[in-house]
Amino acid sequence: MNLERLKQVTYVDVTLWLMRAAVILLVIAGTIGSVIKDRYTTEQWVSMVMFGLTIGGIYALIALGYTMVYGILRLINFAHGDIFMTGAFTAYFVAAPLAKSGFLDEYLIVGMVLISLVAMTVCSCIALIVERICYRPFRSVRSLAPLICAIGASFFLQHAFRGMYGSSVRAYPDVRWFDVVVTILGFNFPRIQFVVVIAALASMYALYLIVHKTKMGTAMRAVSEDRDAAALMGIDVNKVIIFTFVLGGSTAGIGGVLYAFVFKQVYFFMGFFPGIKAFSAAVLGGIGNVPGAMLGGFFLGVVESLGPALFLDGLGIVAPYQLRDLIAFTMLVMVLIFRPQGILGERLARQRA
Amino acid sequence: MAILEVDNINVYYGNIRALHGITFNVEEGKIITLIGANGAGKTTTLNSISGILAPRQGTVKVFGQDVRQIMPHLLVPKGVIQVPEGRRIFSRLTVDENMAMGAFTQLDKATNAKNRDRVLQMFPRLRERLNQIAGTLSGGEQQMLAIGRALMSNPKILLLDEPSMGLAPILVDQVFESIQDINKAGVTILLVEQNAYVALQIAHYGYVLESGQIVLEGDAKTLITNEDIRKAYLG
Amino acid sequence: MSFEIVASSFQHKDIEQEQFRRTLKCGAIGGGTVVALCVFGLINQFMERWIIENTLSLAHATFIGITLTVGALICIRSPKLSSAARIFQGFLVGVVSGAFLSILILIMATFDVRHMFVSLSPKLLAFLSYGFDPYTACLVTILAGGVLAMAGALIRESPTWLRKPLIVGLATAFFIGLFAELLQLAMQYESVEPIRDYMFTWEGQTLTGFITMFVLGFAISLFWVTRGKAVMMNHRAKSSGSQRSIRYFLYAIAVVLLLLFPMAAGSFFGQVLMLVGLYVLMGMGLNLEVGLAGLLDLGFVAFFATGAYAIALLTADNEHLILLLDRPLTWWEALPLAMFASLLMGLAFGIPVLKVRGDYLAVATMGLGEIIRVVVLSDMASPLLGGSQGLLHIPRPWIGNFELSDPIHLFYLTLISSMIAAYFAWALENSRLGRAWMAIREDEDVGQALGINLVNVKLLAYALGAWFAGLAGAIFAAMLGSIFPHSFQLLISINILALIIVGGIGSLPGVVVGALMLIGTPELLREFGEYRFLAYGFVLIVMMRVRPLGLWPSAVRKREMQSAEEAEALLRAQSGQKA
Amino acid sequence: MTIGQTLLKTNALTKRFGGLVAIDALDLDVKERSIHSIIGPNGAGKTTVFNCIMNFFPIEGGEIRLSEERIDNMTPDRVAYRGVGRTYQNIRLFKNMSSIENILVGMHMHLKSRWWGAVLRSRHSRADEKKASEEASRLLQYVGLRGKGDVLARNLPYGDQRKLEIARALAMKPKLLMLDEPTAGMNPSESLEMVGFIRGLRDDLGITILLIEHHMPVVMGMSDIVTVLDHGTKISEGPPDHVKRDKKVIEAYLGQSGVGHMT
Amino acid sequence: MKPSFFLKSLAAVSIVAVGALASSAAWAVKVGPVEDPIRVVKIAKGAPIVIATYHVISGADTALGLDAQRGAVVAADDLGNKLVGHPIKFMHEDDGCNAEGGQTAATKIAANQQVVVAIGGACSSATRPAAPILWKAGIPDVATAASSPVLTAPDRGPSYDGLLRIVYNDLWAGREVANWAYKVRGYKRAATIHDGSPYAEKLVRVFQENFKKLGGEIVSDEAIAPNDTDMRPVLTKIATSKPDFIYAPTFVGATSYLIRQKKEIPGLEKVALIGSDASMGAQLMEAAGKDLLGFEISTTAMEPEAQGPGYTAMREKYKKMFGEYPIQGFHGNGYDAMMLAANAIKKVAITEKDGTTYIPIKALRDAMFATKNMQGVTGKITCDQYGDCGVYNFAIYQYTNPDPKTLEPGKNPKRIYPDKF
Repeated sequence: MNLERLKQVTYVDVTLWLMRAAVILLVIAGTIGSVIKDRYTTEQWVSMVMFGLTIGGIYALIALGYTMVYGILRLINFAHGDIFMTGAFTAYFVAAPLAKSGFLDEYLIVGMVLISLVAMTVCSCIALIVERICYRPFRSVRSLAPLICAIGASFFLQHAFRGMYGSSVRAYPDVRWFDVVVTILGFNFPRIQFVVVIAALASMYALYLIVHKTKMGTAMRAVSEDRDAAALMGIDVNKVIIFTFVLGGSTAGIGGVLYAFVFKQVYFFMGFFPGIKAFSAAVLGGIGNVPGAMLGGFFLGVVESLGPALFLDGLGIVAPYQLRDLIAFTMLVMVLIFRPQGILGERLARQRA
Repeated sequence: MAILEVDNINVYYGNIRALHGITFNVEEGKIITLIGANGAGKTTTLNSISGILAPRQGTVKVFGQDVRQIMPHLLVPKGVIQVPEGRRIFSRLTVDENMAMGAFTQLDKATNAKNRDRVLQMFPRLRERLNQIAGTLSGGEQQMLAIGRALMSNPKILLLDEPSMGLAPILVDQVFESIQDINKAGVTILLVEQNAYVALQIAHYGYVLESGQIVLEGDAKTLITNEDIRKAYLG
Repeated sequence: MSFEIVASSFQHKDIEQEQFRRTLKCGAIGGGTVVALCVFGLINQFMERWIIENTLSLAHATFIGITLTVGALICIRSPKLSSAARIFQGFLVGVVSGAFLSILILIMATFDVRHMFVSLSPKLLAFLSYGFDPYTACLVTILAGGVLAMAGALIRESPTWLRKPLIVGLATAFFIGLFAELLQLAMQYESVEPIRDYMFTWEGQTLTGFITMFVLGFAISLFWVTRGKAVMMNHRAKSSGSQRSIRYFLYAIAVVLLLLFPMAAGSFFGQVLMLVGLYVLMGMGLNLEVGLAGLLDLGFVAFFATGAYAIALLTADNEHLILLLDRPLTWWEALPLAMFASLLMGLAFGIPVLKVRGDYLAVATMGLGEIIRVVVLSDMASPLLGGSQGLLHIPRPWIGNFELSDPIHLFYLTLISSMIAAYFAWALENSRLGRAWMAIREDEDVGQALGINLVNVKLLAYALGAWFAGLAGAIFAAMLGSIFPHSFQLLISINILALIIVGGIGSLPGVVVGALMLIGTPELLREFGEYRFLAYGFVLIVMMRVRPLGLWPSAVRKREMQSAEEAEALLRAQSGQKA
Repeated sequence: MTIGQTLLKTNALTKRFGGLVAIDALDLDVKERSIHSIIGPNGAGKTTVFNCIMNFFPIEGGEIRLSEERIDNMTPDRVAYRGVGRTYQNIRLFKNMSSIENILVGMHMHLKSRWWGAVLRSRHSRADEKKASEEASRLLQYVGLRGKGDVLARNLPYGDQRKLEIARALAMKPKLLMLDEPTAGMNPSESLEMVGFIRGLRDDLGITILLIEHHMPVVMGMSDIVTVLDHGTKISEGPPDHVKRDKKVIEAYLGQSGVGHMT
Repeated sequence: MKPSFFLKSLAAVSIVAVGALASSAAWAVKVGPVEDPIRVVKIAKGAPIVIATYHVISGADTALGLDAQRGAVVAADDLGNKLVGHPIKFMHEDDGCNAEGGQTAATKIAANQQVVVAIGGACSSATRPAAPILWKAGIPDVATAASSPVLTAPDRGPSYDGLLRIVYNDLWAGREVANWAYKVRGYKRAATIHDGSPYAEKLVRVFQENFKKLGGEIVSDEAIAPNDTDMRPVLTKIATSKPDFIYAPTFVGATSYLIRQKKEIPGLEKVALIGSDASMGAQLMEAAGKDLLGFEISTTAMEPEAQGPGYTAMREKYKKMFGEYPIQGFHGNGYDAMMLAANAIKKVAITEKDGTTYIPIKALRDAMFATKNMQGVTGKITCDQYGDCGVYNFAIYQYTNPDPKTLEPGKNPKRIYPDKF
């Protein structure tokens, strides 16, 4: 019986198997190599994981926007990365005076809430405009138009903001409290990293509650599953979609502020690559799946952070950090090829008639 | 009293005419059925009533008000709800959440609780499965959920689209019994069915649709004995 | 569409209130656009560009154009009013628009907002206020807005024979002024020098030139509006055979002009057309993948890069030369090898993503394309591929003793290649393979169940598409003489995909139109470089909104859509939205 | 009519979706030149059987043989090459292609022209194309769609779409034709016509027919063998008369009311 | 007509035509009173003198090119927007920082025979194909930030005869840093980081070569992606190799991330990070914040006494004109490129009584190449025979105050090497 099965194996299968084997082998060989080289101390490994979680948390927050919009419209919101930029960039003009006047150091929480609110509002508004212009007109027509339209919106946003706020890099203010190094279990971390991870987790938990425990959230899931039936139940589909975009915009806004406080600078092109990475994270976790986006974000962050040191360095590849994007994209492609439903995938395997 | 008046509606899909001047009334408290083969225009008629399709000509009035002036999702709080063809339950939501979606426009908590009890009483099977993911229900249970979900909106008129579709005959009987019960509780029902035999058995009055036109109407009792119908639809 | 009935019946409310809201909305659109242009910094640039030298800058023209448009717009939007009322309403709209700009002027005059909005410079303020103090400036702006919008309304309300020529005349003069510099570039011949000097100075169009152009546009349009009908009737009256021969004659003239144009217009136009040609070539390739086989590909640039790098490695005389060769190949010798390399790259892309569908496919191919780019740029591959320092000294192709060195020569090479690609696409579309592609585009499972070997058919699409991209890459390398990884960004893939969609997916003339629109036009407006992508994005959005099928949809798609209107109606209906 | 030996045979065919058993150890034996029907309530796994035979997804257990050859691990196109054609419950035509193009796609595997042939317009490939389109026209005529070759499939009336789908399957020259609810949505007279047509396929062309159907009169009227499925298991099998009287069938499927109007 | 005769006559005509063309090319061009072997630009009275620029002014590298372009505009403003009696008119083109962009921009400039001189190429990859096209059309080109050695290599070929540059050659910069680090500071173990840009990579390579030659060791040779924001992993890796210092000639964005994140890496607290002038300026100060303290850059000397005294004034003018302080380090180069061209034009232009000006290009080119000791805002500019006009008075600066307002080359950042010139 096995023999008969073997007869059906094609060169495609062989290639795919070889690919998979090659990636796994490289990962294993690289890991062994790194372990043998023993270049890094435990503390360094731990801090790399922590960096990964920090950036991963931000990826996750952006990824939520992609995932929710995809879930409800079955469309990739290509402009989402730039929406993320708009909030962080605009919030700079609140953060800078706040910091300068000493308000931010004095009343950190109030200040942060204020800054986040500005970012969330701006992101939500821009998200709504994008929805209105690029998605609503094409909502029920299956075509590539919204994709192109969103790409157009992405260009437009970038360069409109460049024209508006200038092409220079704006530096986010330093906040004393964030930069304090704390020691946990003998490992040292700057406080901001915890703040980001906790804030990301908290936002995501809040989002989880909204999606799963509120009526609007349930309606969101209902619309994402069957828009027509939802409309027949008296659910205002437009409102639900707007709600989704606002939610996605808000999380992107929070992500933007956190990003800005971690990396301390914003500029008009900053949204593009985090956008692509976050999208990869969303796919990784299983697009359309809220906890998946979370998981995918953290996973991507950690792998990106550890990858060059763990896999590539061990293989003796020169300048491995230049290839960080390679790891992210390889992971994306491998997931799409071998597990298109993502890490979490569809919870309910159901055949649709 | 006619609480639903459909007056000479014409519906087009692009340039293709789907309905040719359909006119009928639905009396309060009755079960009215539209029967006809696939593609005869039954679902189109139903969609025009629930407002998700707009007729090019003609009017649909619910409680005397023109449907075209009401956004479709605002029709539900007015007491008109449609159970779509093929059940269309939200299969990834739990049974309870599905029912909550039916009550989406129903803001009053007390009414909600009452409706929920009523539905669960009518379909005790659903009570056992409240927290189950709806996609894992059997076909019959799904149909019950679809009807139960619609009832959560406290409707005055229930538009049922092919409730027998895809159900084993043995389940069809059960579902139709429930429909009769709902009607007895005071809900007007407009039933669209391909399975003319079962539909006419519970209906008060029936219309026969063919290629977008009403070709025959009459008391259900008379229709069921009509020779043409017997030959055409009952085999 | 039947929904409009529904939507309009909603507006049962007080008509006056409705009218008021409409006026406000139109005014806000106009005013908002103007303010946005100021804030984005476009006006700063437009100020520098004269439409009429030292008299009317592009910035003025933009303001005037927008105000005229909103004035006309409100007339179109309020069909129920009387003509006089509409014109008055035009005035109101202009006032509202002007008010928006006034607020901006006041803000700029009162606060220093430049640390936030860098474009709101004193120069802009000076421009906006015409040397008046801010308050007077506001008044003037509002009044001017009102008058201009009223003029717009007037134009809209005037009879067709007057309106059309007026618009055409203004547009002609405007565009001649806008492209003054380019036109001068194309007029560098002694014989046309007098015309050139009459029409233009290097600052822009002369006033006399503007007026001449306006009159010319007006006259031609007037003739067309009044007599054109008769001409058309005359034409229609002819037999279909002679009509066709006239059409073919016109086509032939167009083709000949196209062939001669770059030679006549000079090397810059040659260069632009060359780039357009390259994108057409790649578009033809991608069209096989996306248009026919429905395989969305955002990593197409990788094939292009493969062709270019293969040529560079095989022909360039430097340390990166592939070791097996004892001498560098000529471009022609290397061409088949480069195309073959791209074809292999197509297969290497195709095999892993065979089972990936739809949007996911776009993302997967984008990922693969990025992987290629990262690798090419990396230190890891730099001993072979030159890393960021690129590969230099790529020879140009020779035909006998003639070196194809000028962009114009290469343009003809590109043109021929594109024509071959177009022929391929056309021939394949109506073949067994083309049908199989269309079938899997429509329904992969069913196609497979009918005996179509998905693997072979899809791989063929990738391979053939990549083949043409490789050809484009080879020409590209020859054109530049040196290649750098920065030329192979994701943006290229996006551009190609966008151009075939904007042109009309699956349509061969659409590829050309799309490339002219998205590659050619931005090149012509190169000096607005900073804002090129702003405009590009804007155009993409507008194009998709106005013509979602593209500028020149394929016959099949048009057929589809006409008959699919009902499907669309149904879908839209089912999604439960009315407005 | 002569019913021959086994053409298609499934042995303990099992298919699961997640935890759900869609088909449970099903043995099916379709004889050559027979009309074999599968009936059963919705969700009984009828269409799944078709999808398994076509190998749209891998099966979890058992085997499928066509003329003794294992086909359960072949890709659908190879199954098609072995001579299995099918139609779909919810018509799946290539809606944006014309009728004739639909049929030509059906002929795909019998055409020999290659892409370079098409590009070079070789004599061979042109001749091949010409022959194919002639044959396609003949097929259209056979199913009663004469003159509708250039109509887009989506613009055909419902009944014609069904016919076109069958024509497309016939273009594959199948040994086994699997029809999924061919009379769905038809009125009785159309159904009757379809019965005659299907019989003709078997009698004139010698094609074996495997059929899923809900219309009892159709099923009982023309089937040689009827298999009744419920929850993925076979609860009864045999000639129509036998099945009709089977208690298990009545209980699980037909119900009391059903029996009444079955005949 | 016999074909042979036809062919013969055709051949004859072609020979005559080609001969005429060839001889016309060899002969000098004479326009008005001026004669020049290449071409002469004639500017009518009141007509503008057209200066073309091409830089990257779109996409991710916008700041780099826009900065240089704005520098040139400021210079024109300083000239009163007038040159030899004619208003200056700019023709700004975008090269997208890639080869095909450079080529297209250059072709467009070349097509306009009114263009006297081109300023630009902020990216070597764009300048490389652009310069020959410009020179073929008789337009000299002054590059502003394209520092790749190949552009001014002795074997660059005649097609680059018209190319000069107001920016140092990477070869010098890399060599000087290596020398200083090894000999002055006594560093033996170096780590390098580049960002995949041609500029940074070349600098790093040259540095490595020289450092090794001197006897130093490259303990870590790393690269990052230009869009990277998270430098901690790469810094962690560098930390494991225990370098004496890190050489990172990256651009503002990446450098500020490196500066900020370096202090979080155990083992690197004390290790010096040395950048290049790609990360000079207020932009970096704003981006890096207080962590900037102690950050050193290797660059050409920037104090007023070392370079032009006009720098500070120029910077203020920049801010006034564009609403922001210089966004990159190459505005001075743009400024000086414009000034160099302007000076040469002043030298060679011949204005007739009727107000018509003639500019002979060969003479212009030679005048530009002959520039000596011109006082620019980047220093005293002297060109060599291969067009290298960049000033490179090697110096090391250290930032002493993170407030962008305190930027004052010499004080902040403070020059720490050499003590005096």
